[in-house]
Amino acid sequence: MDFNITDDRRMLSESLRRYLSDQYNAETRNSVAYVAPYHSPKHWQEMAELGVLSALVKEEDGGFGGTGFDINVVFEELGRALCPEPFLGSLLALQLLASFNTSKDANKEIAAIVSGEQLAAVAIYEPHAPDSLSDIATQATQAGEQWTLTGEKTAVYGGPSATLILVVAQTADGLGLFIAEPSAQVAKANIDGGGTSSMSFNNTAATCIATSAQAEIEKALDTGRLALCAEAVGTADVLLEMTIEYLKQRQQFGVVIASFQALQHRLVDMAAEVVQARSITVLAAAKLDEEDASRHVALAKNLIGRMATLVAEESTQLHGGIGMTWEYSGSHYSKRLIMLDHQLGDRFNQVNRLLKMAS
Amino acid sequence: MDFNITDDRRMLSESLRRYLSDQYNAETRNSVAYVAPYHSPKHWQEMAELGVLSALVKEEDGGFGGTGFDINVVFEELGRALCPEPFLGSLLALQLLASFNTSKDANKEIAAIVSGEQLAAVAIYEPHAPDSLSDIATQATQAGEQWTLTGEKTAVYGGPSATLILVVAQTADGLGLFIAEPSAQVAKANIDGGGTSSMSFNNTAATCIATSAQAEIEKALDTGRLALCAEAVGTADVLLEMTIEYLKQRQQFGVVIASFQALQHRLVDMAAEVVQARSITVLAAAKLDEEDASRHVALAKNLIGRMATLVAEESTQLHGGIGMTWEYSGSHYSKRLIMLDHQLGDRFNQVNRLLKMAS
Amino acid sequence: MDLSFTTEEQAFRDEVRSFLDTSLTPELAAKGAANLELTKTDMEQWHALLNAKGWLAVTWPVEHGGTGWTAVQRHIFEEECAIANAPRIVPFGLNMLGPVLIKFGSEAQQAEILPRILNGDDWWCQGYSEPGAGSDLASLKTRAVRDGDEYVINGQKTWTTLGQHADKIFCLVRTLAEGKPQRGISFVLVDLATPGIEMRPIKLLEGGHEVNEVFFTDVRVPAGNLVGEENQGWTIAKYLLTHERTNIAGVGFATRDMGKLKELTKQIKRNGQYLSEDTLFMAQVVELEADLEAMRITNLRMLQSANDGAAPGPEASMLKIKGTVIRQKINALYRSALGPHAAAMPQDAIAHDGLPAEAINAAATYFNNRKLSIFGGSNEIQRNIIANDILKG
Amino acid sequence: MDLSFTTEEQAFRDEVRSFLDTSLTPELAAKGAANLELTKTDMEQWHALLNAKGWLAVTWPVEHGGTGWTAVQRHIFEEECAIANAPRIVPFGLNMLGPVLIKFGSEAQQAEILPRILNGDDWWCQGYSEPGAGSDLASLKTRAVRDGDEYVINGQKTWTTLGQHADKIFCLVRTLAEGKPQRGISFVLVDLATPGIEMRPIKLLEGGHEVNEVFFTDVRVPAGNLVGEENQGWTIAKYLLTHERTNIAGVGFATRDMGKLKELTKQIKRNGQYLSEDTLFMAQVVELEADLEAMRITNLRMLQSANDGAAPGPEASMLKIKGTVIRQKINALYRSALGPHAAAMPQDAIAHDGLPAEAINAAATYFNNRKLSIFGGSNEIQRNIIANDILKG
Repeated sequence: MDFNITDDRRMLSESLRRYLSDQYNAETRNSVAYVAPYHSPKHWQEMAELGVLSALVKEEDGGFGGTGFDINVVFEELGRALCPEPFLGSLLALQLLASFNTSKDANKEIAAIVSGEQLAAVAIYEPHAPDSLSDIATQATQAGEQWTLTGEKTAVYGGPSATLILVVAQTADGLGLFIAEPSAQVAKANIDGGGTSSMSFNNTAATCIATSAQAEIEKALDTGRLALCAEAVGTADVLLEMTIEYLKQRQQFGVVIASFQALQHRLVDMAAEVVQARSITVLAAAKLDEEDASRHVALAKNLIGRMATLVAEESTQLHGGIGMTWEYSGSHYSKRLIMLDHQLGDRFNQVNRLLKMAS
Repeated sequence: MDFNITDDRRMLSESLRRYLSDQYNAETRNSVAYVAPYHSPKHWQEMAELGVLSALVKEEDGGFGGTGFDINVVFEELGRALCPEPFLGSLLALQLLASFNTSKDANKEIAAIVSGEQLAAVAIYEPHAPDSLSDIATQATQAGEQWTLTGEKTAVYGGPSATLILVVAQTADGLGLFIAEPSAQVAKANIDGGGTSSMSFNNTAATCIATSAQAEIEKALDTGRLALCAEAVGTADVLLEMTIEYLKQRQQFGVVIASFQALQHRLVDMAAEVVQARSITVLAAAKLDEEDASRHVALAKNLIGRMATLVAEESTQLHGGIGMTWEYSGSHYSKRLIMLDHQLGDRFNQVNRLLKMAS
Repeated sequence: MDLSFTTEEQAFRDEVRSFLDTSLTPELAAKGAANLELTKTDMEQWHALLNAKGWLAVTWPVEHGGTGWTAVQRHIFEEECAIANAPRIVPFGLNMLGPVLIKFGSEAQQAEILPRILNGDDWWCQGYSEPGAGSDLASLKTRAVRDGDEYVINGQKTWTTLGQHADKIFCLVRTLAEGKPQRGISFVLVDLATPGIEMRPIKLLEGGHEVNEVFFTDVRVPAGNLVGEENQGWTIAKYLLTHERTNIAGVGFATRDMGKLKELTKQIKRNGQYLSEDTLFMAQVVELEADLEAMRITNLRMLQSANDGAAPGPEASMLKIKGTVIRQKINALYRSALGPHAAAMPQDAIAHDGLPAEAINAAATYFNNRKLSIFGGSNEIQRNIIANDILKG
Repeated sequence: MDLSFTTEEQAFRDEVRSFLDTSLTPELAAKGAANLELTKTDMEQWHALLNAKGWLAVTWPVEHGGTGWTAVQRHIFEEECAIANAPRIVPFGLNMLGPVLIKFGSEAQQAEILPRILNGDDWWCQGYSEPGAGSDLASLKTRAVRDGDEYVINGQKTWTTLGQHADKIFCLVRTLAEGKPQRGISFVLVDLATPGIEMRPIKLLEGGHEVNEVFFTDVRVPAGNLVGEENQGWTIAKYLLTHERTNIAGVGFATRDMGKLKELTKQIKRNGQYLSEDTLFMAQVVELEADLEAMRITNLRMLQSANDGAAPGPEASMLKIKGTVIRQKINALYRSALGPHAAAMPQDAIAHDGLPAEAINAAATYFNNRKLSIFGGSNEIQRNIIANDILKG
């Protein structure tokens, strides 16, 4: 049993933290996070060179990381800095490509993503299938050698800046995986910082990666959920720290408000949940390549959803008005924590998944 | 709009409160509440003479009350005194008899119950149907003029002291209502003070009141749920008061513990829920004879279940060890509040009922 | 005990409904339904419609041009307006300054200012909070120094809601530096056109501009703009806080929002079924409905006490806490229902087939309404007030 | 990062399991499974079995007859014992007095008392709390006055767990009336057979007799029974509180209870289906499972810090809070699952077909375990400790 991270990961974590704090401060963040394509190519390239993307890929697939712990280290730092760059979409794409890494193409594509040359995203969810694979309506049709796709996709994380778009669509064999350019795209920052697309496919020509990819898609989603958990832990940790600092300096009634016991006890309850969130995320990371990964990821994302809501709402309340202003960076941390629960299945979606797994 | 109770009800409420406080103090209560048959005939008779039972019956059925507000007034007082007498079972029986008050028999039986001559209970639930009518397995069989019943009943409130037992059983027409003596009975105080029975019927001869009584049973259950809500309001009100008094006199660290802000705020949250519980109980009482009674009762019993748990657990915690001792009467108040949620469908059962009503 | 309204009250409700039916423009109602930001013109238009009907000053006595309504009538009016998606009455002139002037103002002030509020000649805003004086309002530092026939004001106010539309501001200012901090506060009226005033927007986390900072540098105000006596400001502020908080529970808004939430669950699909069939989600909804129904009655019970002449006590604080928490929970569930289609800021919502128009504002409304438990005396301050009352004696 | 136990630790776990398989009697395991009250003989029997194996004093170093186990080994042992439904080790002699004597006791005290604890010759109980000194332990009033070679003790202790079985009691007593209250406290050993001691049972709300009051009237105790220096008692008490709280999170108990809860949901029927198919109920269960799994890791993380030599800090307080709350919630759900068949007191349970044996104790266990968040430093005190740590500097 060893809860220390390896030297390699510590170095990555430290260099990423230093990079983000030097090069991606709150001002830069806000200027990137809310303006399409919600992505800074310069910073992206620099982080690729730092090895951030290859840390998300296993050695056998051409990276130098790819385990749950690697994902944790990277996303916790991204969360700490509230970094809006499209790492989530890239992670999902890298996972899926690695799952089908028998072809040279996939290998080449992984290398291109890791180097920062290509930017990838995965189109999974749809207007009427916002958090489940069971109702995907986008259809893949084969005519001779040529596949075409027709359907609507939403919640494509990293879509606005992606140069390579993987698409999940129905085939005769189940859910397949394709590469295609959308016929129309709307780019937004609806998860609060970081780009999301909705996309249309209308008899769009597509390259088929696999006609039956359900298990691999589920696996990629679990990996993405773990990444969101780690991101939330980083974000909550910083927000908690900011809240503590604020309570220690803010004076009312002639004393610092940190001296009010009712606020102290609420602060402690927040802190305890952040500790718990970190623990369950570590567990989910450790289990990521095991058979019961999905269960542990669902437990983690559920607890994270509850923690994120508690920490965000309590932090806002304990700050008072200042915690609601755009100018105070803590408000963006709480906003991000709230929106994060909406991604890849919220707290209740995880419960439903767990109940399905148990039955 | 008028939230004042009528003079008649105020008189009843005051005389019942005075009677219970003079004649049914904590010591008496504990000596009755935990020893079979969990009932004091002397006190029962005196309360019948006070008009407590006839207040539960409508004028057209021979009483002088019977509205939701009458039930509220009576059961709130019973709750305040933690009175273990079998009023809940009597209320259910009176309601059911009144529903079938076309025969002279029913009229006579109501009069006998109201006068204290007979003591009635209703056997509804079963080992595998603890809070729903949909799985009642007790069977009623007709041979010639004679009905017989076979099955197991549990959670018969007031069963241990009852002289008249109404039984719900399956007939060809649905759920029917019968009068029968059980072939075997186990008497306990499992709801904490007040008797409950489990009963067996084994080809037991029975008198048929109705072969199709589902709607009337549901209505009686709603009435019983309202009574439990009112009882909980009374119990919680007193427990809150006791908790406030304790915090004001208990000293630690050289000050009364009421001066600790964290405890103050928790006390306020308890108080707010008690206010809300009273409000929703008033609403359910007002709606009891209207079409949407069931919905309002379910909303009330749900909120009451949450309130009761909160007030009981917080009160125990705020008291510390003393709140866990048999000798301190507050502990019986919190115990009763916890067990009350188990009766006639708990918080979650009410949610399920509400979802069924809505769909 | 009788929970129904009297015949007169029911007739009044009908009258309000029919007024709203005929007078509330579809454009305003549509904006309200979608929780869209109202323009200054929108609000002025609504005020004018109400004023024409004589229903604008719901907290004023008849002799000053108000409705003279009972607490119950006000409740009915506010509930019907909320359900009809009518704009809120902007409270600063009508529900805050007006009652203060009627209670503490000179006859001259009443005669000059009250009609201008009714007619919409002046838009008032509030100068109470300061960067260092939020929950602890008495520690405010903005100074007003008497200089001949004038006060000279220096300092800074913040959280001034809709100040960007305002012509005038009423302020709490410090007129005495010594003694208990509550003692040296005065209530002063200031024309925003006076030299030395600068109003700066505060952008909120959901991107909206609703509140402002106001800076005062050597702002000279006629001494006649003082309301009441010098150093009587704290009494006036307390009067406002405890006596004129109409609609503190926001039952009407909560009812409207609950209706929208339930509507939404019939429009959103998850796992191949409508959200209205999702047990876990709907369990949250029905428990919240129970809380709301209870609060409706709690509110009526307290209105009755008010009608019966009881002094408003800690009950108002309890309503503030429950009312704001229930509204915030409804907002949270509405946001949560949208899953990945919720957008933190309206401009980032992605419209698609099956999403109702107001979904665009779901998360922004949630974020904006975090203010409900912070402003008007934070819920922590309310808990202190109630605890004081419970534990006294 | 590696969450699996080392090969040695895994081998140790296997050894514990096989010991439990062979040595834990079915009678004891059955009582544990049903949460039945254990007799004194039950507990002594279990202690003797452990002592024979050399596994009784899990917190003592080897030289005193202890196991010398690491924090991780203790955790594994405790978890396996809980899951196997083994009795708890009665902590007063073994996990409380023992470590105190090893740290502060004289060689004579160690030589005399420690073997008697191991052999079961003495059953110790604890005299800390008093009616007026609960959370505020330093305010204790029981006086010990030196009189020649003896101390004369007068006063009252309370919440003395299992005192009815005990031969001896270790007490915190006041030996100095002046100065800071913490200064004048001493740690003294008392034979319960000494004249002037009366032990009275305290009946708890679920009907059980687990705790007692102890009255001291002119009780004369040899001065040699003082542990450490006079007036060093507070240091000793704090040592006990912060250094020897093994198993504070109770992960093993929680795991066992969670297993029973999930088992129960497959046995109880509601609405024609097993509770395990009830979405609302099972949602509570799985969220609690998430909390428990998280706490399991939190506990291991803190054990590792302890193994690595870090001083126990506010983490122990956090584990106390989360651990007790999670166990209480599991108890609450178990109770709640039984619907109207739950009984506040065991003797009032109504057995029927389909109810497992331990259902009889469901509500009593729930009520009894309300103590978890009260004793050993209430959760409010723990929050104060953590807040102090978080906010310092």
